[in-house]
Amino acid sequence: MKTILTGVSALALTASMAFAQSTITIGDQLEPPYLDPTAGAAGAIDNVVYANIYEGLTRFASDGSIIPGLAASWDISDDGLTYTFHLHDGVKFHDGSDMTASDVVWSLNRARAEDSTNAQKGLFAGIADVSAPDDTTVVVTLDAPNGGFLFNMAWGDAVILNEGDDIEALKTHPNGTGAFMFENWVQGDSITITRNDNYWGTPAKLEGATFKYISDPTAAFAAMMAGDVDAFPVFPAPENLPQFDADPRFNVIIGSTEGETILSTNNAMPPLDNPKVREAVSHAIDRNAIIDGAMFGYGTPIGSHFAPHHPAYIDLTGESAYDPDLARSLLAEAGFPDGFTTTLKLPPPAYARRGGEIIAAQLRAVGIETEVTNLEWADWLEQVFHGGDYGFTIVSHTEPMDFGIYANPDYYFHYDSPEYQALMEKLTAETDPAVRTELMQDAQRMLAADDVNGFLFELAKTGVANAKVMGLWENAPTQATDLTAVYWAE
Amino acid sequence: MSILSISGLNLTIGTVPILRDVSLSARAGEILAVIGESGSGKSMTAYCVNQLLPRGAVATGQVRFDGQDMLALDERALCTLRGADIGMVFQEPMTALNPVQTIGAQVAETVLIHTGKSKAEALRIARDTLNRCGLPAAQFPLDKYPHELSGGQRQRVVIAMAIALRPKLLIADEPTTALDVTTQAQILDLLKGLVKQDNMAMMLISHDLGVVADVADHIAIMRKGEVVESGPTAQIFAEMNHPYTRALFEASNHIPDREAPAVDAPILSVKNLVRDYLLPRKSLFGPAPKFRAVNGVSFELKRGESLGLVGESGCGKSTLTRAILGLEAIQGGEIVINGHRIGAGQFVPRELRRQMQVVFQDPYGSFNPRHKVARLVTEPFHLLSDPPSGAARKAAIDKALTEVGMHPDDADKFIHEFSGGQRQRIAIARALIIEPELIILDEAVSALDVSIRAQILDLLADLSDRLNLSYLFISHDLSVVRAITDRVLVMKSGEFVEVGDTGRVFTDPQHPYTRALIEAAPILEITP
Amino acid sequence: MMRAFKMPGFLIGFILAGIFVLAAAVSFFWTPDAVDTVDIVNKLHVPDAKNWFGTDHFGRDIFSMIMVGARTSIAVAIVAVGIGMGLGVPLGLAAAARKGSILDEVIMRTNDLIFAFPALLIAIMITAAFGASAVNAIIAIGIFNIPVFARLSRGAALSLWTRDFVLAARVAGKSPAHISFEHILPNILNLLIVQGTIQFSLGILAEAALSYVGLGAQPPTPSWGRMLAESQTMVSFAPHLALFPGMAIVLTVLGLNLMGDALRDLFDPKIRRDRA
Amino acid sequence: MLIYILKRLLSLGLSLVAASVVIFLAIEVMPGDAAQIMLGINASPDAVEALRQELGLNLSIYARYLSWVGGLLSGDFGVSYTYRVPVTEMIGDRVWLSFPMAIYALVLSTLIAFPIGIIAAAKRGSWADWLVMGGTQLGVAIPNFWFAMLAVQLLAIKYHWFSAGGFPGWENPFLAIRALTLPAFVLALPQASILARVMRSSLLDTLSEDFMRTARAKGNTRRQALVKHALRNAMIPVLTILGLQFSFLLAGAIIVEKIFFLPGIGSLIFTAISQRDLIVVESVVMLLVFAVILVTFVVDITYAVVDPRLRRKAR
Repeated sequence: MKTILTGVSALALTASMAFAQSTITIGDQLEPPYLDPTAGAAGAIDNVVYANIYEGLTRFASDGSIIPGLAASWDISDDGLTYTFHLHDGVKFHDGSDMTASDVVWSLNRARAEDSTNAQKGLFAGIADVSAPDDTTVVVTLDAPNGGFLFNMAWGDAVILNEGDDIEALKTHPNGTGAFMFENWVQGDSITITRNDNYWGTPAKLEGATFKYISDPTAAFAAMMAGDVDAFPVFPAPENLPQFDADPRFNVIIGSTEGETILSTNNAMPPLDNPKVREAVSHAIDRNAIIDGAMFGYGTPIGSHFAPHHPAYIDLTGESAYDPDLARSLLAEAGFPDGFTTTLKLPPPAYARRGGEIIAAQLRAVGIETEVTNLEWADWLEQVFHGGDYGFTIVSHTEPMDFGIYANPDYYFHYDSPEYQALMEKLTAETDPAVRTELMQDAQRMLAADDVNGFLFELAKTGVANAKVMGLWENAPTQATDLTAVYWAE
Repeated sequence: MSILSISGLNLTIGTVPILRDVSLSARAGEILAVIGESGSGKSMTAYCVNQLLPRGAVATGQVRFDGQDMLALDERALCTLRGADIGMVFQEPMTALNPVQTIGAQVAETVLIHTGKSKAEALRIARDTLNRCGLPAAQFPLDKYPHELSGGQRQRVVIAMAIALRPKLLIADEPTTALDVTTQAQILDLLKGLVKQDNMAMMLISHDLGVVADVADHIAIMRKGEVVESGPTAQIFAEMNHPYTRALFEASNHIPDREAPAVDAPILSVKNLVRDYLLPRKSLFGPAPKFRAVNGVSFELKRGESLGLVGESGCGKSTLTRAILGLEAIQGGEIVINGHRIGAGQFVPRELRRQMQVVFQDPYGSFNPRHKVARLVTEPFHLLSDPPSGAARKAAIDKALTEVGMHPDDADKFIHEFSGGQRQRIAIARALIIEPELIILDEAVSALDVSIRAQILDLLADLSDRLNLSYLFISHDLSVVRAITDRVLVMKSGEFVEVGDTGRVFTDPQHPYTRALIEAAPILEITP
Repeated sequence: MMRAFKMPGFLIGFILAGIFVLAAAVSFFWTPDAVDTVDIVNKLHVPDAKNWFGTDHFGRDIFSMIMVGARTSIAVAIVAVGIGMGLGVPLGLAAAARKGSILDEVIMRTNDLIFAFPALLIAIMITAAFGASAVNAIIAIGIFNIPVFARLSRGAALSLWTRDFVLAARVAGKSPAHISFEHILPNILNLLIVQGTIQFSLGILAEAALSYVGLGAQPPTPSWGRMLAESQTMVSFAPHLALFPGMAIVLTVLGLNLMGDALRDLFDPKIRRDRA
Repeated sequence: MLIYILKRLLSLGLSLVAASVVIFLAIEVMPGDAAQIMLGINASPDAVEALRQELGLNLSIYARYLSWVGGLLSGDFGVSYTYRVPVTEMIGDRVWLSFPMAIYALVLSTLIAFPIGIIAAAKRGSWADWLVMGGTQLGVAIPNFWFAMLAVQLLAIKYHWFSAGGFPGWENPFLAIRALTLPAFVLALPQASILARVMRSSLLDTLSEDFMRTARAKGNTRRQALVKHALRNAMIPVLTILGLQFSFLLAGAIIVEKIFFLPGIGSLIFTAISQRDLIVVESVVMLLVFAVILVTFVVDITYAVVDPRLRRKAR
């Protein structure tokens, strides 16, 4: 018995030592439902596959800029309608088949097809035609000039799949071109990927990685502390970060995300359809208290729907400074001297639940009573996002440059402004970067002036990692856990 | 020579004195009967001998068994005596055996504990002992479980466990009280025989003077923790020095004074009555089998008459009673009450029910403990369409309570404030309150001590004379039936085997079963 | 009833449970501090003279929140027991009165069916289906009290139905329903009180568990279970956040169980006989 | 005996049918749309509709029930709406965590409860009895999630005696057992307390039975009588509780698995409910109910083994 015991523990020891050097365990809160990023928008899919397994024509760099992906370079016609992509040579899918221009044509056509289940069909809406003159050239023709086209092609929803693959099978066994290959998935627990030794580009430094799904923040804390998880790129409990910071075993990585956290307001529901009331609400909110109370200080105040780290950002927080007295008088002006009652429906994340309680208290202070309801994502989607049955809700909009949603009057804010819609059309057609910046700044001002939503803060990327793990993204320009450059120190 | 001698024994449990200065002795080959009513301390005296006393019990004095002072022995020494030298038989054979072990294992256990014999040898001894106790191997193999045996058979197993190692002393604590009269006689015979064969001493504890009269060599009479009189049986019966002994004796032979019944038209007549029960299904499908509890019986009860219904447990007498009371529908025949006919499938209507009332056996279980006496005795008013209220109700309660010898003030008390005898009086008051013509007495005095029983019987006789009541008197106890009834029905297996005037049936029984019953019944017939 | 107070178990239990009932009652008109205002500046204070149990992550006074939380727990548990008793007892009595009938069979089989479902699971499903709220928590907990009381009252009633005093009432022509309420119910009341106390404490535990997983009372209503859930990530640096609500649950449940046990001893004739 | 078993089997079958209807109806009531959740908040409506078609969510309730039950009977639990893998496969992985954990907890609970329950009964009124009664009273009163929180904080994070959660799989049984020890203990504690109390009171009841006096009169010492005669008779109520506890342990696993982030049935049902993966919820609840009904059945049969009186009734 004794020999067996020592034998097993020795085995375990060597196994764990081998593990520690060349593989990594990444913690994440939400498990993806499946692994095809072109069939659903769940950010959790991109957290695993983006840049690791699947690649698109272009891709995001860690600073949010657009860099070449599978396309080594591209030419844009003068009218801005034709994009010619030159693909890398010798790119192979994980199953060994070659990645050619026809795969790109097939992938883009599939995404924009009538029956496509791509969650971001809008990204492909302006494409008139896709063709492949030869194996390494793809020509995309647009209906109208689109300044954001290269940006669109960098999204996880625009990655290139192998033509003819069984789409059903891809959901559980992805077949991409990336530096890592899918290995195993224990649903509800973890996903394992291994290095692709036939990768066309710079090979990954790690031999493999495991994504471990821990939804409970306490469990996440315990798992980090116990060393079961090496890194938690988005750690769910900001209150624990000081402890990690104080511990030399860990690095706390604070960066920016594309997540504008807003008090979404139902612009169609009285009395919130009254701009005065919305203005009162925005002055009733103390952003700093929310960032401090809900996020323990992590987050940047925003005054409109725009990421502060973007060059076109302008700080409009002064427009809606915390001023409860002003809020009360605005309410009185709007005809609600005694305030009113509405609903506040909160999805599961801590920023929403905690922020919601704080906002409820702040609104109560100026006379607005809110009935708080905590919802699961499912109910939130049903009641708030689709049903439009809400007064307020809090949610972080994590898609990059997603201010376009305000141009859709059917979107759950029910913000219907012809001026804003015209502005967006102009922006889409514009390709000159300087003019685009100006237009984007106009958009920010317009949203702030209309007080469409209560603009709270830009979600911080609060990551924790073992102090020896190097090369993780600091910021999150898109939802991704790019492991291609990650390695263990010494 | 005395195997057991107790002298100056005192016992307290907590702070309550149970026994005072008890002295007794028992000799080999002889039976010492200890007699007393409930609470007299007779059982505790027995438990002092083998030291199986309840928690908190402290015994002082002397208990000498076979030369040893039992009170001074430690637990280990006591364990070697118990079962080997002192056997014990208990009152309740239904619960005295471990339900999950076979009878063979339980008898053999006595042997295994005290001897170094092998299991096979122990089982052989168990077999022999069971044979001696009247449980032959053919019908009663060792692997039977207790629940497969009747009460009398189980008591034989208990006896076998007690005598397997031929102890010097056998303590039998009310060994026959829970048994039918015919079984009782057989068990007493068995015990008596075993005492002689093995030259044991036996301490027989009983509340019934009649039971022990035939078998006991010595008698000790206890009352309130003291021995009031003791001596050889014949001498006790001849002298009866102590007034309590005399009272006990008289009470158990008590015949109340009754006037001759005014024979009249029948108040109740039953013709070919049939009662069936459904039994649990034997197969998954198909009809459930039936058990015929009452099989076509007929009788008449005349106004002012007292009719006895005698039979052993399971003979169908309770079922018959329930049918007459209208609690269950009958399957055949008819019941005629005061000229109203009730046939199969019909229930007895309200107007007829009020002419009959019932008194049950258990004075403790027949009252809702949450209600006061006034509410309890007026319950039958529910049968009246216009029940008295206010002063009239009060008057009715007073009258009923006074009739049964209680005080009107008792109406405001709860039932737990009364003794068993008093409760039975209240039960009779409840039956009387709507002035019925017929009272069914279902073992109404069986649970009472003899002295109390005599008082209740007097009360019943007096009431029937004054109020011209008719009684249907149901009992397993022949002496009671003989004392108070004019005619008697003997029931066996759902049928009447003999019907006749009480005097005639007892002196000249026709049916063999009646004869067996009467012979088995312990009757004190020693004249003072 | 006064005899109960002579039993140490009952006395301790009564004091423990009493403290929390009192706290709940007092909280209706007074708490040391408001529980629905947020004061981020004063968050996570350790216990001191001003905030006896410290403050939580929103700067609210934990002592006050426990007082108001007692209200939630007690209200949920009482109503849930009420549902269980109100429906379970009549069903059990009816089943006993008609023993062996179709009604009896249906009632008892339904009970068995409910028992076959792990209780917490169903509570989670109910609240998932109808939304998380105190009312739905009450219903979920209440449903599981029904078979408990139905079984208990049926069993106790069955043994009472064989008693002579019930027979006497039948001879007096009373209907089964009449007998059930006049004779059976008062005599099983003791049992119901004992079981009620125990179900009450189980109700408090269940409410805490549901609130803990976020399916109980919704904010801003304070609830012990939710206080624990919210404090979870902070236990490592602010243990008082988890300590006090947890203790509140343990002590209340302990108090009720002690009372229940003492009452059972008091009412159980078997044990009483031992004492006599 | 055979008819007894057949009867029990028949009622087992009826219970399962009734349970399946109840579960199906209860779950169909749940609001939320699996297709929408799968595609996320920015998905286009026609994409959602396409997926609904694909998942068969557009069929009538009646048709869905029949196809679900039909599948159950043939061992095919359907395909998870969210994960697109067979439910059987998902459950299959997790059963190997949840059931061993429940059994581990049951064993722990029994190992703790039997000795202390027996000692408390045998030494009634002694300090040991008081200690057991007080301790178990506390054990019942402590909410297991609170206990788990404190235990993780102290034993896992501070002292590293146990793992704070997670499950390494059964490849290395020692690590697996180590990972399950704390959760199983947390699960077992209240159950052990209840069991010990039942054991004690059942033994006390049995000790006051007449046949115990008979056993003592035969010359058994107190201890012999307890071991040879009381224990087996006292087991019947204990068995009942043990059977009931299995269902508590399975349900309790929902919370414990959440705290210790164990990939078991409990955490599966939690995520499935929040994802509206109805087919998984239905199947898992059905499985749990089936397990409970089956355990009840086994307990019923065990009664007959323990108690010969039931054997006769059975016949």
